[in-house]
Amino acid sequence: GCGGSQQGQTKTDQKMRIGVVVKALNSDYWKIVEAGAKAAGEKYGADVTVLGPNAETDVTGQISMIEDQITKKVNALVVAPSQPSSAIPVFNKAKDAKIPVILADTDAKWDSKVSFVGTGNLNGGKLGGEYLAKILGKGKKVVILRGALGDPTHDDRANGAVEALKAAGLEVATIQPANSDRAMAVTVMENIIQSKQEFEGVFCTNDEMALGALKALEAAHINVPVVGFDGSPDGLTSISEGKLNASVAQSPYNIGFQGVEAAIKAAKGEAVDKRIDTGTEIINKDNVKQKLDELKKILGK
Amino acid sequence: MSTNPQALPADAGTRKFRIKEVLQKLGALISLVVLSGILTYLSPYFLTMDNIMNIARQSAINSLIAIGMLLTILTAGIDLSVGSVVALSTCVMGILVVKMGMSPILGIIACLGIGALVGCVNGLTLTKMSLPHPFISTLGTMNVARGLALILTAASPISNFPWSIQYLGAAFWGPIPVSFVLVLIVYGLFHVFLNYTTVGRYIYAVGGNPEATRLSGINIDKVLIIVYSISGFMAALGGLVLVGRVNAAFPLAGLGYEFDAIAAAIIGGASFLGGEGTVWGTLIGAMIMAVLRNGLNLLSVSAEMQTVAIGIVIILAVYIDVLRHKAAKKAK
Amino acid sequence: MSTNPQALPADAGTRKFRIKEVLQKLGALISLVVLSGILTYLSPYFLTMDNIMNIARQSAINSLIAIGMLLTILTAGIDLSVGSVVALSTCVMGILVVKMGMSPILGIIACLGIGALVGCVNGLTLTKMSLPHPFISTLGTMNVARGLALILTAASPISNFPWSIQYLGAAFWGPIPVSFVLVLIVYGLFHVFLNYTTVGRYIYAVGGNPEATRLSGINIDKVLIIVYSISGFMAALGGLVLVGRVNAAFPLAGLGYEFDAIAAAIIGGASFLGGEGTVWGTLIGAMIMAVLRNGLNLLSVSAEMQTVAIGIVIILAVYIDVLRHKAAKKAK
Amino acid sequence: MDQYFLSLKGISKSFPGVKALNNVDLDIKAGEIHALVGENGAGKSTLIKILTGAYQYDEGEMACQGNQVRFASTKDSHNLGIACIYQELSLTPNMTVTENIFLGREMRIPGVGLLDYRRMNRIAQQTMNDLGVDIDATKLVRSYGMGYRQMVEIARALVENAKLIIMDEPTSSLSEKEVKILLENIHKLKEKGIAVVYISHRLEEVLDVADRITVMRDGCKITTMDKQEADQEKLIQLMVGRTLEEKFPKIVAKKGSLALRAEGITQNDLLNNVSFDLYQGEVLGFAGLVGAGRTELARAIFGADPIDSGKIYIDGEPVKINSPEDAIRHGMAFLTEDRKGQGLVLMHDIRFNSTLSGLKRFCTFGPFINTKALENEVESLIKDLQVRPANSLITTRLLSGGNQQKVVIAKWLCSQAKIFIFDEPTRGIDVGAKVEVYNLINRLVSEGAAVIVISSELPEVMGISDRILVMHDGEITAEFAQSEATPEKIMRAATGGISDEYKSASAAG
Ligand SMILES: Nc1ncnc2c1ncn2[C@@H]1O[C@H](COP(=O)(O)OP(=O)(O)OP(=O)(O)O)[C@@H](O)[C@H]1O
Ligand SMILES: Nc1ncnc2c1ncn2[C@@H]1O[C@H](COP(=O)(O)OP(=O)(O)OP(=O)(O)O)[C@@H](O)[C@H]1O
Ligand SMILES: [Mg+2]
Ligand SMILES: [Mg+2]
Repeated sequence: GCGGSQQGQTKTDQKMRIGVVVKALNSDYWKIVEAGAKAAGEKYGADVTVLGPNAETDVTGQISMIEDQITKKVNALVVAPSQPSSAIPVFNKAKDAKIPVILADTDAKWDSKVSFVGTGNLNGGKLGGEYLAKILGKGKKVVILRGALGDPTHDDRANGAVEALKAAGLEVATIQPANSDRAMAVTVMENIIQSKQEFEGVFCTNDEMALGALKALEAAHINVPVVGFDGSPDGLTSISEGKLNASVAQSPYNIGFQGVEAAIKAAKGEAVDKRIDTGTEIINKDNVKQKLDELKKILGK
Repeated sequence: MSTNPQALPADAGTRKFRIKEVLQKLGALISLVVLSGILTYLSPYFLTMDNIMNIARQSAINSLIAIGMLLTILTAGIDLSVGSVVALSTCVMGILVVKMGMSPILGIIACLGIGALVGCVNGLTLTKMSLPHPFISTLGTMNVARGLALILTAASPISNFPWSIQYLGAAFWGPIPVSFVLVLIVYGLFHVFLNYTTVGRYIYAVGGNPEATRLSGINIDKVLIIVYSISGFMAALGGLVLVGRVNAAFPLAGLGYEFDAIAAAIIGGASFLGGEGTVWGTLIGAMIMAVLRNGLNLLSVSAEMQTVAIGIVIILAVYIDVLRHKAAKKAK
Repeated sequence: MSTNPQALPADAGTRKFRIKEVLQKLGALISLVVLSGILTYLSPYFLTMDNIMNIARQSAINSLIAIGMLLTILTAGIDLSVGSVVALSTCVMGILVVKMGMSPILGIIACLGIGALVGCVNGLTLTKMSLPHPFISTLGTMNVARGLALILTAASPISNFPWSIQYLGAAFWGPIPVSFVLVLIVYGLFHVFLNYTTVGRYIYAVGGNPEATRLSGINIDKVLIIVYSISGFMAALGGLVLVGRVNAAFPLAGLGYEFDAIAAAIIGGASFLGGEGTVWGTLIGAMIMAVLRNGLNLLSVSAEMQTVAIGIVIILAVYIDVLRHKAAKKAK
Repeated sequence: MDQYFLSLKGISKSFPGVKALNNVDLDIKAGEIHALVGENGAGKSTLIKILTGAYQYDEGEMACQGNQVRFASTKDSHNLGIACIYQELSLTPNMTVTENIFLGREMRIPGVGLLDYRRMNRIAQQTMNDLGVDIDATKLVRSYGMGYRQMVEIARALVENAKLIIMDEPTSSLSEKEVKILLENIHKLKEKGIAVVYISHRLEEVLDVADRITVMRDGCKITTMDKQEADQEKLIQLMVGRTLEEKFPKIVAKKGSLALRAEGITQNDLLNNVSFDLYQGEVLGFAGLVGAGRTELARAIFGADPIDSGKIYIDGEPVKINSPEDAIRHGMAFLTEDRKGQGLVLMHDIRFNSTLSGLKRFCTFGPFINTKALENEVESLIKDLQVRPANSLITTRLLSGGNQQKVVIAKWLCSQAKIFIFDEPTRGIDVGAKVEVYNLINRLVSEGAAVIVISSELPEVMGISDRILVMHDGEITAEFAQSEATPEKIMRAATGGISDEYKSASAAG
């Protein structure tokens, strides 16, 4: 708090610059992360730039963005690496340039990171699996729709869910990719229904796919719980209408906000916790109202 | 008259020739039949009424976009922007109708209008700026339209469209999806357009020999602008069906649709060198793509293997057509 | 002999004409200079040694892939599989070297070999199966190679490559990235290959008029197989640099690289109709793409606006070339 | 004033580096047949492209029936009743004959607005029948050879209700019979009061058909004269600025050993059991009507198309020729009749094209091309063949038709073959250059090469061949030594008249 503002005053004309590089800026989730990051920048009087490539799968594009931030000699970096192991060389470059790096949303096995802010997708997937297990019970079968194969975010979410479901004695009927796309999820779900596979629940690694799957299930008059991921505005609305059963929500706003907060601290040379847990929770009909209100406040609309 | 000018038999009219003609027109049909046969054998669920309607519905969006793509391919061009047009046109419609409460009819008009407009821009940049190839102009608008869709929606989807907008993509007449009826009507219209109107024939002429076409006093630029406008329009129509299907417009809609549309046209016998390709071939091409995806899902093929299988089937589908052509030539 | 046969002035030889010739060859150079000028004005970080080396490094992978793509475009073809080849070849190398402990040299050979092999398969399916257009064969292998990469790696990345493998992509000679030196050497070799060897000239001939080329006694199939093998090889080389850059091989590597490579070649003056395009133009095309992305990042342009800007600049870059051509024609 | 349908005054047109037209005046009376002659590159095609609005002139003025006009596109000229057959065939091969004939002026069903294929097909077929060619109007243009395509172009111009029809070398790939029909048709047009501008390098035709003749040279109009004032010598003198000593400078070379033997070449319906021998130092002429299968035979021998049966011997040895590559390896060269579609890579320069087939010869160091040697060779070829402009770095697309033909010839000279097959080698070449080509053929045979010449111009086949084979309907129907050949005999064989005689004779021999 105090020390920070003092240092800020010593270089009044030289505002602190924080570079935030996320996986992409093409979804609600990252937009909320951006909102959080910007809010933190405003609060602490730092200049926060949020960048992200076109798609979460554009690994090299993201690395170039980080490099370009290093070129700009930002005071600290907050990065949500889309392919953690691939980003390590560029992290080392940042370290050489004496730029502290905070990892947000997705962790990487890199010893020199200042901190990891978030909960991790694996844990989120586990939470979703456990929730389904709880409402379905032992021996039931679950269909999983996931994002593009090889996309680490969705690998983690799917793996976490599978782990939890198996641990609770449930079965995974099939895992099919629907590339995080609502329309493709409809098609894939239609075909799964058509193949007369038995299942009592559906887990999707993001809300878009969950809403698509829901659409196909509704059309076939199949009423099974569908659990999504991300707690997106559309997902929450659907939950409040009693359609989507639940969504696993990390706190994107907090990830952005606390990520930048940690970055500012690190840039000032203050100590930062190695691990900042932003919390993950299940949103269902019980708490959806409150979450929707929070979300509206965050998005300020 | 025949859709595929190449397939015109020397003495049409006799019964036997008609069948041959149809076979020649619809070369890809054999691939489709073979593929369906295999899938029927492998999965008991494939050849059910339910599933056929499934496929009809699933192929509708690509079919609509592919017919526009066919026109561009006939002129030896390409339209990479179709996927982005799907996103932009539907997102604008979403904003107008859902967020601003405009009437659904006006929303639909806006959606289709934006599609045609982006297409028109493609045509104009191609012709008036003398860009060397539509790859450039449409790659440009592909990026611009996607960016605009993201900006306008602030990257979040728009749901809860009125039923009148969802109708095309969601409604059924009995067991038959309206979207499939739409596809058949559209394809019928395009058949007439391409074969029985001057502009339709000029499209083939431009692809066959642009210089000769120009010297025949035909305004090539006008033809191209019409072609790209239609392609944009059809992409928006595909978008409209998509909105009905998922009851949402979202800025990432249509990612990669250009590949599916191009593949449909080419599998259906269109040539990148221009001037060759048929309406019905394209429909079959779109069907092959849909049947393939559907079948692999039904068989619960693992996702990785699906990717591999799609690659192999695309090649084989076209190869069967090549073999058929060769056999037909020998038989003569 | 000239790289771009069309651009030759009526009386080459005098000093003045040489400069003109160079300008004509490297039409895209003007776009690059204009773009760099604007960025220098807008961002103090742009024209720094550090950043120039940044751009050199960031453009390296696309440059390597684009030169292979250029060859396919010169033959009026296309290679959609390059992105998947990047993934497959590097993943196999990862498995061999990191997981199975094979020597790095053998790993590199395997990587490049697999690239050439997939390319060769592209060429063979195209020619021996008489597929109508490489769009089909390479769309097929694009899917197959991606699927195989996913299967082989069980969809997870492979890290911790030995330094010898990382060298090309990660090492520096002084301030200069080795990858950029590699690009310059490769481009020099390709310049010689395309202009001073028979096969190189045949590549231009095949694209310009395949029938005339065949009747001139040239084995078109052989030329095409060589072209696609080289394209695959270059994609694998690009992959090798990528592995050095990120110290990892991953099955989703190279997604969408085909668009960037094609755009580089086309911005650099290559024509989809075949027979036209230059080595150095392609390098400049790749530079334009890299400078654009870099500049927009430096200016902290938002992602959506970047998408829009890239779309517009792609069109403008080519348009400037068109205008220059027109002006050159008038001036004569 | 009104006596001129079209009049041009002081027309100039420049292309980068060339002044194609320089202050040209031209008047065309209504209903006259006006011939345009001149060397290759004289500017004839450019002039008529200005007439149709395909090009725009830089200076000058143009009037149609007394009204000042300026054509922005071919549409404008078409609206005034000007139709044109361009020198380089301009058909769309992926469409039917009917569609090509009506391209840009389709007929529609009244009231409905859709295309009226019935009516168009009927008219097209009728026109083709009137022209006496066996063409199915509903077939694709792609399935017909050059001669037929030329007839389709002619039909295209006839179908229109034009007031002026321009024909740029309409007969360059036609044989005697078709030419005759065409000339008859032109006379009919004249009777209907339609003016015709006629461009040809075949001066006999010009003198036969024209009312007035305009001679051009180097982009300038030299003179316009009435037919009565003109004769061949005078025209040649005006065109090339000198007289030609001999139109067919024939030398008889020493006949060597058997160079090529074709035995029973059969291909679908196109070729039926064709056999012949070709000796070193011999020029073997092939005569026949359009569609006789001469081109098919050449392509089959050269490996360009697969054959069903038959054997080929070179220097007495049986050889397998499955591709042009094989043929070239065995020392063959094949100059195709379609220079644009099968001869040239139009976007590339003269140097590129003329060395394409012989490129390996210049590799002195591994696979690398010795550029210096290549340049020298190209320069000397350009000089030998009088290619104009004599700049090896000019894109071949920009050359005049005749000069393009010379580049294709250069390509095969450069390949240093032993057996040459020339399909219509002088197509579109001016009289002066023709003599050069004949001299060249003489040089080849005197150096021991064997040459096949396929030509639709009877005087040419008779003038330069040692032996003449006549084809009809995919078969060889007669063989003549140069001394015994007469136009009548050849025509009779070409229409299938004496095939039986030949068959029994060759069976006996
Ligand atoms: N588009 C063009 N660009 C540049 N030069 C051209 C172009 N068209 C023609 N030329 C040049 O103009 C001159 C006249 O050509 P044109 O085709 O009119 O000759 P021509 O009299 O028809 O010859 P030919 O008898 O060989 O057909 C030639 O030198 C030719 O190279
Ligand atoms: N690509 C083709 N496919 C089918 N038939 C063809 C093809 N090309 C030519 N023909 C037919 O082959 C026969 C021989 O034609 P071709 O043009 O070779 O004769 P030609 O004696 O060389 O006459 P021309 O003077 O027209 O060249 C004709 O009946 C023609 O219609
Ligand atoms: Mg001419
Ligand atoms: Mg012929």
